[in-house]
Amino acid sequence: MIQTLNDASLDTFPKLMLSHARLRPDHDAIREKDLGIWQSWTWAQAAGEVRALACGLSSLGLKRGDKLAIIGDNRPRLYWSMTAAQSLGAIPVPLYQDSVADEMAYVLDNADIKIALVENQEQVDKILEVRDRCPRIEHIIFDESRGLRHYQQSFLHNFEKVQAAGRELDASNPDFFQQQVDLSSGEDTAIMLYTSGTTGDPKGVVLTNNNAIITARNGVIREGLGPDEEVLAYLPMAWVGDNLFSYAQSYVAGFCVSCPESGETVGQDLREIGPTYYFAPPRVYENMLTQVMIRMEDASKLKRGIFHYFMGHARKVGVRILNGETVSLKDSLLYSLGNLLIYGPLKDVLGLRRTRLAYTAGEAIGPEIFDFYRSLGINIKQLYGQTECMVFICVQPDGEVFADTVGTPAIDVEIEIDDSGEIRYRSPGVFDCYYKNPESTASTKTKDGWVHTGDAGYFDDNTGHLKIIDRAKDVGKLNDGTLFAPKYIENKLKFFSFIKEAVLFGNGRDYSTAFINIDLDAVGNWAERRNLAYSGYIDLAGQQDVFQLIKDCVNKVNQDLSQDSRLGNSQIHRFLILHKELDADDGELTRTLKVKRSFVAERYDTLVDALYSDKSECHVNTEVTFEDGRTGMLEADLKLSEAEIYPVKSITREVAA
Amino acid sequence: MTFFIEVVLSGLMAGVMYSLVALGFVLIFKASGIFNFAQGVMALFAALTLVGFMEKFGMPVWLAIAGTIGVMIALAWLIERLMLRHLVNQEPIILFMATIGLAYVLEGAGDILWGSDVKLLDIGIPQGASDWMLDTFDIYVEKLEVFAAVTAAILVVFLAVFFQKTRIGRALRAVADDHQAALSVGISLHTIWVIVWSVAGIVALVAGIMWGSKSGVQFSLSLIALKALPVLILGGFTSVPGAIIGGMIIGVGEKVAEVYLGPFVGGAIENWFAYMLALAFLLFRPQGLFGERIIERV
Amino acid sequence: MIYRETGQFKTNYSDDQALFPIAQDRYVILAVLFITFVLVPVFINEYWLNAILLPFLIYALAALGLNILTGYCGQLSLGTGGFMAVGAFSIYKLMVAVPELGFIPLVIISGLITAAVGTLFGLPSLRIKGFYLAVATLAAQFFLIWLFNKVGWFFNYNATGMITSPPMTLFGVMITGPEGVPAAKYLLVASFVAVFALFAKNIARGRIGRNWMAIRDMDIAAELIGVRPLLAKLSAFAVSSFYIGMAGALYFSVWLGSAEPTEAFDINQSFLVLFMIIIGGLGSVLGSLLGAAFLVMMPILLKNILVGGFGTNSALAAHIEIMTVGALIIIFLIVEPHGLARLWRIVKEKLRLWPFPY
Amino acid sequence: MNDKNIDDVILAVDNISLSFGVMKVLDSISFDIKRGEIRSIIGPNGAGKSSMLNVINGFYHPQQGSITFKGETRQQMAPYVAASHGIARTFQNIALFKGMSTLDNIMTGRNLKMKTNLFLQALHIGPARTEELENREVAERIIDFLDIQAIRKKPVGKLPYGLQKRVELGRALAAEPELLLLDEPMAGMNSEEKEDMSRFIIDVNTEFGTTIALIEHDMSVVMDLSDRVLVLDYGLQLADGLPHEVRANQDVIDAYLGIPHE
Repeated sequence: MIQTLNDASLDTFPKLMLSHARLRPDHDAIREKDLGIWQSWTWAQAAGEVRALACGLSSLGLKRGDKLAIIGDNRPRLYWSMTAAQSLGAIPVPLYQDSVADEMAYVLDNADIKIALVENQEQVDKILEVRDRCPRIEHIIFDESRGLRHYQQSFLHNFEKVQAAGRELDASNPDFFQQQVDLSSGEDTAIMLYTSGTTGDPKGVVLTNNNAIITARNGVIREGLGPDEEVLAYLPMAWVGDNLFSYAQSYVAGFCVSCPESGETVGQDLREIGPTYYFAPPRVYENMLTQVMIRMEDASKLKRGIFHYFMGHARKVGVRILNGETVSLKDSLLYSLGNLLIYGPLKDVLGLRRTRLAYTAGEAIGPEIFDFYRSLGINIKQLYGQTECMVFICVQPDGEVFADTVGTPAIDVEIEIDDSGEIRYRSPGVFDCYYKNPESTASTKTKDGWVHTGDAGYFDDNTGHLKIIDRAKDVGKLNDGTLFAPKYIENKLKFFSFIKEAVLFGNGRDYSTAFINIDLDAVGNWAERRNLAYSGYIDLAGQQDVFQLIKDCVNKVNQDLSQDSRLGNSQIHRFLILHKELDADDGELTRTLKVKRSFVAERYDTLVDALYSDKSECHVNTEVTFEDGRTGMLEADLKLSEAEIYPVKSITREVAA
Repeated sequence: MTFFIEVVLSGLMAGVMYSLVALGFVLIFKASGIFNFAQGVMALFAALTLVGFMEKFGMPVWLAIAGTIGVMIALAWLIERLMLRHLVNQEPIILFMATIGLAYVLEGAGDILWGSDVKLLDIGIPQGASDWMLDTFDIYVEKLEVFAAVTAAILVVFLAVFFQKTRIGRALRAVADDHQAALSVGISLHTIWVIVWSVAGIVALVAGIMWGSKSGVQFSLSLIALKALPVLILGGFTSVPGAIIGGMIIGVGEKVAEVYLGPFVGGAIENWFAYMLALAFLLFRPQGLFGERIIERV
Repeated sequence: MIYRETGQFKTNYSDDQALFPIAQDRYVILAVLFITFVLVPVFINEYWLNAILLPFLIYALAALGLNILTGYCGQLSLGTGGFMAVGAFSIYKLMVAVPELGFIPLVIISGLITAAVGTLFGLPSLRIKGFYLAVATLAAQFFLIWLFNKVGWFFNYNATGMITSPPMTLFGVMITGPEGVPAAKYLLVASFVAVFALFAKNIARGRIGRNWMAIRDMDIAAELIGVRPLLAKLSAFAVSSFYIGMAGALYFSVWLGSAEPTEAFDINQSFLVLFMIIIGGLGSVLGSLLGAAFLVMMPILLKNILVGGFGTNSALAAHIEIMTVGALIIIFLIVEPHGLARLWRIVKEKLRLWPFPY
Repeated sequence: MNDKNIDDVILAVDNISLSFGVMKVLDSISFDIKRGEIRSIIGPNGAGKSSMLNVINGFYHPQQGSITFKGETRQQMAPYVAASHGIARTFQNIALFKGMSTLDNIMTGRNLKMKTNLFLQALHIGPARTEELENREVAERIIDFLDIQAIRKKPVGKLPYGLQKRVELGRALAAEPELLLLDEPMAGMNSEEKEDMSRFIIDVNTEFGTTIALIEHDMSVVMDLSDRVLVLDYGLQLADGLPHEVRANQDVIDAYLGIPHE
């Protein structure tokens, strides 16, 4: 039992740290792979480091309410600096270490940073570069002195020196630290996290100790986490997720966090640590899976055979076994054999053998990716969260895990969906405000503490789980009033490896239609295996078999949609395969490769109109930009086609019947 | 005095015998960088085959010899096929080990084919003392040894010509330096190896005949290989003249030591004296008699 | 596949540099030790002892020695037989002269004497390399054997020129000669091998071992970073001969009981041991053991198949045997020139990465 | 580099001549290297650059002239003596210990800093053990410095060229040399790898204050890194001075344009 859990008096991170230092002084608090081994610090040691650093910072003039910028890879010293700042009632502001000087300049200035504590020369140089734009910065503290030997500036300080100064101050005034810690309470600001705003400048989300600690605690209680979890801290410290999983929850539950040696060794380090509690965004899981498949391709025929046989069996029963359902004796025996031969070793090599709980969030995850891990017996679950409430809004309960939902409300979280379909929530985690930005605060957070997520969604009838369908602003309506969530359907399409991009139309129309970009590699591969000759994208896209292949995908999506009473009517009636790949150079995609729907809509208005007519052919003539910057015209005759429409399974009707 | 000359002479003669075997080593080492430990056994095998042909099949000498040469060439071809081409680019020590394995195989094969009993080999090489020498200089010399010396001389001349003049010979020398060069001469490595091993086989046959006629064909014959090794370090692994001169030096040194030193240490020192001699020599000239000095670069 | 390494992380260097950093390996080793020192002694009998176990263990010890010189330090030696003889004759003289010292110390002293002799014959290695050196070591082989043959003092002037080990006991148990107790003999030799295998491993992974390998891999570079060729090579010769000397001592006193130099220690011994390390794997302690096991068992197997199986007459069988051994060696060198140890390493890697190929 | 204080002479080469048989490789060369500087030796192939380094660390023994290192003057010394006096080097063609891992290669570089004897090592106890662990940490600092953690336990034989060069530098650094001889550390590297290597060389020079003698073909690199440049051409001393002086020197230009020698 974790005493720290139900002790309300521990309402700040420094207090939590000190209590661990008392309760489990010799239990590892944090680790870092450095100089070839996992250098470890117990809670007692960590507390000592933090104490020295805090005193040192205050000797540099860091006071209550001041802001401390923290820039660098995940490292114990940087995590300590958060607690050190919090001990003084100052506010840590972690920044993305890979952002360029200009991006940093804005945050450093907007957050009124007084002291910046950074990892190495690289970061120091960035700050020096933009220092004139953030006049409030008084000191820069660096962890690694390498390359900084010849920097003469008096406001540059070596981490050890600061700690040394701190130890002196501490010696001369032993009560200072404790006094400072006692001054803060749950209502005080714990941390400021900047959301990388897709539109406009980033906003500083101000979170109080209560926000962070209560949310973290609820998470710990809900998943039954304990002080002996192993966690690998490898995601940016500036991201709220890392702050929750590698910091807040560690301080609440008292488990140890491990920092990898370097970017290129994360894989190896993951295997060595073998986290029991793991978070990764979908793309990480996706890459891992791709790696697995690629490596297996080079395996001997026999081995590959065994692998695919047992993976097949896992797909059949693995998920059910994980969900605790009963399967036939034969199946469960076969599964345990597979576990011996394939699943076990595979999980071990991936470093996930000990993983009791794995989260993913951020964007939709492909069902087959999701099921791959679950069928191996890794309990990976989706959650829905935001910086504005220290992550947790919804989490999938054990045994009720679906690829296309984000689960049920987390502890103490209230959720409602307004008539526009936007999700709103209220929870102890709800942020205090956006720093120095009252109007955004007001527009996001109501007086009585409800927060607009800006996401559209609804509770699924079958599962009772929340389903996120799209950004609220993108959700429209068909003429018959059904919700039209383009992104949601586009994602469903894109989960097919053959489909690279899809653009849905339908807002204010009678039915929805789709442009589709095939994935040249995947389809090309498929074509070669059928030895279909093709000369390039256009040719391939035009092939009858390919068209049929895509049509099947569309039909599957429709079938899937038909299961859904709300979105059932937005099944894709007509679609076409575009004659060119959507391209950022042509302005069809953003530089981050997101489709610019409106632009595409008007650029190809003839095609759109065609989709809403009964034409089965349409001539198109497009200007394109080639790699070398030249432009040229591209002509093609595109085939348009109806897709299967399935009867919508409607709850209401069933009730009526 | 005459006694001393006798000793020296017989030393020279014995030395020639060593040279004959050493020659085989050098040929192969030159052309393929292989330290062919089986050279001695090849001599035994050749002798056994020869005797076998003559006794079991009652062939005339010349035919038996021709036949044996044929066998040795076939053997060379087999060795290249089954062994060498699979060991290209291996560490020298691996190749060396392989030839020891080869030695075992040949030894076993020889015994199985021709039986392991001691056989007499007489192909009509004159035996006994050379009366002429005895009369004119009052020096005792074995006819056989003279014959051997002459044969060796002829063989060396033949080889020298072969190496200097013929295209293949030049190719072989090229291989010694590096394999690419050999290929540029336009002869495949495999062919070259077959040739070299055949030649080495024939040399082995000659050595076999000499030793066989001298002291019968038996397993111990294969041990003369060990006698030839000091000659090698003395003369250098890659030098034909080195092998000859080295052989002479070893032969003489050994006999002299045997006669004048032996009695004091209990005799039978020829087993190791040659080695000690070569070793002592080596300490002063690490690259051997005819090897040229190596400048190491980094 | 059997390996489960997730979560096996090291928080200090001594764990990270442990002999067997992976838990599963430690279990295997423990099992092996249990079998070696508990099970085998229970079921041991004369035939197994003299035909298989003793030769295997004793040659393993010799192979360890040669591997230190040739495998780790890269100095090819054909003098093993001679050095074993030194060990054998040393212990013979010692057992006669000072039996009261006790058997184990005597074995060690014999090793030390051999080490001295080995170092002496190692001197040429400072001037000459490769096969020149190999041939030079033959000098040791032939000279030493000749010495023990000719100089009566070594075999105490007995007529036959044979040496016969006087009865000796360890903790009151007879361990030499025919009336030696099998289990005792076995345990004694097994312990020697186990202990000195460990020592070899320790040296190999330490500074001296690294210097040896440096000399082997790139002697010039080694010298330029401060490795003294003299010390490195001579130390290799010394340690190597020490092992071989002890092997020789046990070979004569525990296994054979009596020996005649030209028979027991001839050049074929040198080759046999050399084969063991080549087939076992150069520069590998494990390889030395595997190689010894392989070359001790294979001929026995062959003989049993030929004589036992096909009833071939033993003379012919002997010929076929030597032929097959030769052939097998060649085949082996072609198939896996890096030896059994390398094979094992590959298998292990595969198991660690299973189901992935790399 | 101007802010670092280059003071006393650490190595003085006085009138060195070296020849193999008739071939004269170095002809009465004299120059000095000051403590803390980066000293480049340039010149066309066969100019005798590598031979010069080989003389400095005692691998070649010159027929004439003397070398003064840290005040001690001698005509020749055994390589391991040079090493023990604090001269380390890397090689033009990588000379790593192929059979060993990156870590072991670097640990071998620690050889001179390790003392314990055979017996303790065999037992792997006490001093031998602690010595091993302490030096492991030093080696790890170098691995960290050169950013080669990912290949720590890989056998060097299989590593890509650029990394091997890095490991070799690491092995040299492990000896904590006072004078570091680098023989074409960037030969055959792409511009990115050259960039890194230059970075490391500068860091070694500034962080550890190691004096560096550098042979390099890439002029831009030489000009950026060097404090002073010595130019050799067919064993003769063509020029010696600051980078810009050397660049301006007519003989040098001729030599590089391949004007025939009389």
